[in-house]
Amino acid sequence: MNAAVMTTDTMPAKRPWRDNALFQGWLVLLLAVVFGALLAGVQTALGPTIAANKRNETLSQVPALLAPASGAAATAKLEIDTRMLPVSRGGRTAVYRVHRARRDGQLAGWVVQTAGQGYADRIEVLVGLSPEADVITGLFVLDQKETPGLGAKIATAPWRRQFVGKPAAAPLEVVKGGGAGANQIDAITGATISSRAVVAIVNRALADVSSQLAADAGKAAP
Amino acid sequence: MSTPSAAQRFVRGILPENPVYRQMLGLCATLAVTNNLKSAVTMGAAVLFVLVCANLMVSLIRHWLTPHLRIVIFTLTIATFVTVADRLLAAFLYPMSKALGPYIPLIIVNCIIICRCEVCAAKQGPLTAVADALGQSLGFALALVSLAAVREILGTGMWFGFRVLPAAWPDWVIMVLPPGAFLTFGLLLGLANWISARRGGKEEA
Amino acid sequence: MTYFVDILLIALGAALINNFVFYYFVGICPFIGVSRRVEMAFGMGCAVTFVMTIAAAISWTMTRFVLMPGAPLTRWAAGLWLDPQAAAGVDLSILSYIVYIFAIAASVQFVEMYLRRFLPLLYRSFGVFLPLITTNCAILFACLTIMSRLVGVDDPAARWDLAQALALALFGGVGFTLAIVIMAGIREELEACDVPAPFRGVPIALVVGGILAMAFMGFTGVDNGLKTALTPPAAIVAQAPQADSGNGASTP
Amino acid sequence: MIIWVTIGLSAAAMGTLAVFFTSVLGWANRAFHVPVDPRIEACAEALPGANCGGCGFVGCREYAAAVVCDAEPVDRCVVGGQSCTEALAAIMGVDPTPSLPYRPVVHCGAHTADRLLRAPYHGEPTCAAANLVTGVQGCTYGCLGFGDCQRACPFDAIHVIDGLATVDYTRCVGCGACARACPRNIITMAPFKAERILAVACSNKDSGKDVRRVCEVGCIGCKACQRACSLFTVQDNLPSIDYDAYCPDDLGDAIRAMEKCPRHCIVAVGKPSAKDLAALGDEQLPDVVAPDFKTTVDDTEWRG
Repeated sequence: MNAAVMTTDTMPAKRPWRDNALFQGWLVLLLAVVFGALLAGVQTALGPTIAANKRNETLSQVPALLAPASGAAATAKLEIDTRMLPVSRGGRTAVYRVHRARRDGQLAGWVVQTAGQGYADRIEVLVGLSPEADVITGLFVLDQKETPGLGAKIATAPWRRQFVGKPAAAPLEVVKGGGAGANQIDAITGATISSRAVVAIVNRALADVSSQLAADAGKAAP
Repeated sequence: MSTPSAAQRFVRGILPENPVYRQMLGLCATLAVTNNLKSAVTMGAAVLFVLVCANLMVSLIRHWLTPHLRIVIFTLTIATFVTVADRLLAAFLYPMSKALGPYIPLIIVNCIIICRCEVCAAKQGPLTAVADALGQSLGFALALVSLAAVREILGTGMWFGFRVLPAAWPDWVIMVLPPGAFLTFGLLLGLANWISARRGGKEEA
Repeated sequence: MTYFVDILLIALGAALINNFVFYYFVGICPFIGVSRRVEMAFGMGCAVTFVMTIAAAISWTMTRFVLMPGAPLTRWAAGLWLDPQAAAGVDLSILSYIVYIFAIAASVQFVEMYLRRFLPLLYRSFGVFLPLITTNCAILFACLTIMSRLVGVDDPAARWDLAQALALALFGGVGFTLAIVIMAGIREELEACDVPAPFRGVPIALVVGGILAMAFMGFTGVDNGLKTALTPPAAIVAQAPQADSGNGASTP
Repeated sequence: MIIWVTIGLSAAAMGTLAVFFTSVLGWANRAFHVPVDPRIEACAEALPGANCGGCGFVGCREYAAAVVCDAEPVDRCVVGGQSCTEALAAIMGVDPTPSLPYRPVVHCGAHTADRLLRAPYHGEPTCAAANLVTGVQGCTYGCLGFGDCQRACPFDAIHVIDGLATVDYTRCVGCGACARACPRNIITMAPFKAERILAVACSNKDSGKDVRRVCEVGCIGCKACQRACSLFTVQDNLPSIDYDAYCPDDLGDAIRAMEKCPRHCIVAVGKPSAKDLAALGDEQLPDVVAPDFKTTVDDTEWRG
């Protein structure tokens, strides 16, 4: 590459000493700094509302996923606190986001947020568990990109309702063509991979956390 | 070569120089978000907001643009306004922001905006630039809606979520999938060319 | 072993299964605009792949060390004024879009000047399409996917490192070049075909693109099969689908 | 407090990034500086920038580069006209003498009726495709009449009339698109020293006997024109005109050659002369009837 640096005659260099690169790019510097500051301002202004939206989206599902409370407790307000539960099993550490729901002090149940690889892309689900973390009380699909019309049916209520009441201890299996036994889930016709993916995600999450949650439940119950 | 006035720019933007059907710009967003009408309309609104702000900003600073940093400055301005739009959408219209997902940031590289900045805003005054932005984004929104209407009704038999076709309609799932987008847009483009050729318009696109 | 399988799956996913053009719809403008002749399409593909790899490298480093919430550099810088606990709370992830597009535009401008100086012939054959690469959605999409695998993931083990990011960018570019060259080949044949006048040019190209997209849909799900095939049996028992398997570029 | 730190840090981060990129680009702009002749830039500015191709170049920048680098005549730009020519001449410092206008000449005079051995051809209706098929018509040199030149002309100045490409010199700007489009290369650009010049309306190089078998009006290479006037030189049965020595005012023996030619292959081409216009004076030209609505694309484009 030729070492001689030619004067930039394409740039109308009115004042030669203003020739260095930084000066020509002054507009870019100014814009970059101004926009950086502007966006940071927007972030601090809107940040909390966006975070609230994100949290509400998951928390608004939690009541639906818990076991239906009976009697007086039904109307009491739910307090939900979320914590990250690191789990290491079989040489693999995974972090789960666990929401603990309490109704006026009494443990109402757990909701575990987990995700895994579906047919086409990630599937993010919420699994509701009973206080002793032994029975599944609900399932909600937060985010999925499965094939619309086929795999996307995992988000529909009828299919998800199959999970309610299934025992958490034994791993669930996917069965084709109805006749669902104690721990069997009927696959969606034409979308067996998606159905199997969701069941696998739920199984792994339960296998990872149910023991620890049950222990916590034992400790926490007054 | 007379530089067109604000009104001309506005009118041209919608049909004669429709950014999607005539200039073939912004195809990434056109194909991606038009599997349902709601996201198409929101994308149109987002592009309107960003295009107007970007055109305004660029036309204000057009005298200090240096040739070899021109593109960098345009993209920087557009990226800022898109981030602002994205944050506003996430704060106030969260479900829609989730539906549009990755395609909002792709407005930054939407060819329409950079092209309008280069062609119109960098050369003319703020008023013409804004008029041009309005025209172009309306044209863009029109194209999006036309495509989304066809794809959603064929794919799911619904418009904006309301069932239009009887439930017995076998959903053409392909319409909501990528191949459907290509096919529908190709056919619509052919139709547009045919109509304009029949109406004795100037040469096809 | 599973680390290389992971990289292979990312590469295969980006090139074929989740092909940027046919699955994620990015990079359509050059896909329609440039695919008139095969050599030009191939040249464009290489330029896009090159710029995409540079942009991915820059955006990964920027995201990992500055833009991520609690990124080391930001935490150190904030630590100068705030107490360490608050410093961890400083989050610059909002800057990600500007930083990426800044990196892309600058690298395209750099490549343009480099070509103009050392490869004038290639530069002239690109002509107007070189600046068009900046507005190429594929490159920004690659950066966004990398960001989503760094920021959007709460499980630290599943975060992508530089090698995985570069694998996505490089093979995403290869997938893009593949798509655009196939398209250019078909369109060269189309020139001699008897296409009705309103469909000549872009409309017929889009219809052909639709059929190509259908063909590429055949690849969906292949990476799952490959994943189970390639991961050694021992690992399967211990680890059913990972909390966040790295294969397949997911949208944030 | 944390707000100010966030804003300050983001501004600082963007600032450092901007400094890094601008300095790299600035250095690259200087290090990779390509010595571009400023005159090209100036000429490109002077040209209208419509990239219409009227000057025979792809775009205005190419024409500007040609004017500066390989001394292309400055009055080629059709759209720009006189003002453009003067501007270019001023930049280049040459006097804006109008150079000879180059116009296309079709070296074939045979209409559909004159061509013998024409086979019924239902293939691709373009000259390029028909040219690949042997036996479409007897003469393998002459005009095929499928209108590739007509489609190529951006100024609608050449039409296939009764099977033969005919140039409408009133509209033609001499951009050469038709010459490039013709697969048989029978359209050449000739310098028009006058409104109308003589040209040879044939390109068949076979012997007289073969020509008679395939064409009613083709040149049989009898060399009558060469004997009558020194302008014509006959090589393998086809006369060609030496346009440099061609002077429009003393055409005496060239006119004699034209009359002597038994096949009337030597014709005058160019803008319609006063005589022709007078002849048409009274005839009422039908105005172009635009089809109000065509069910299908016009059939030459799309067969069935």
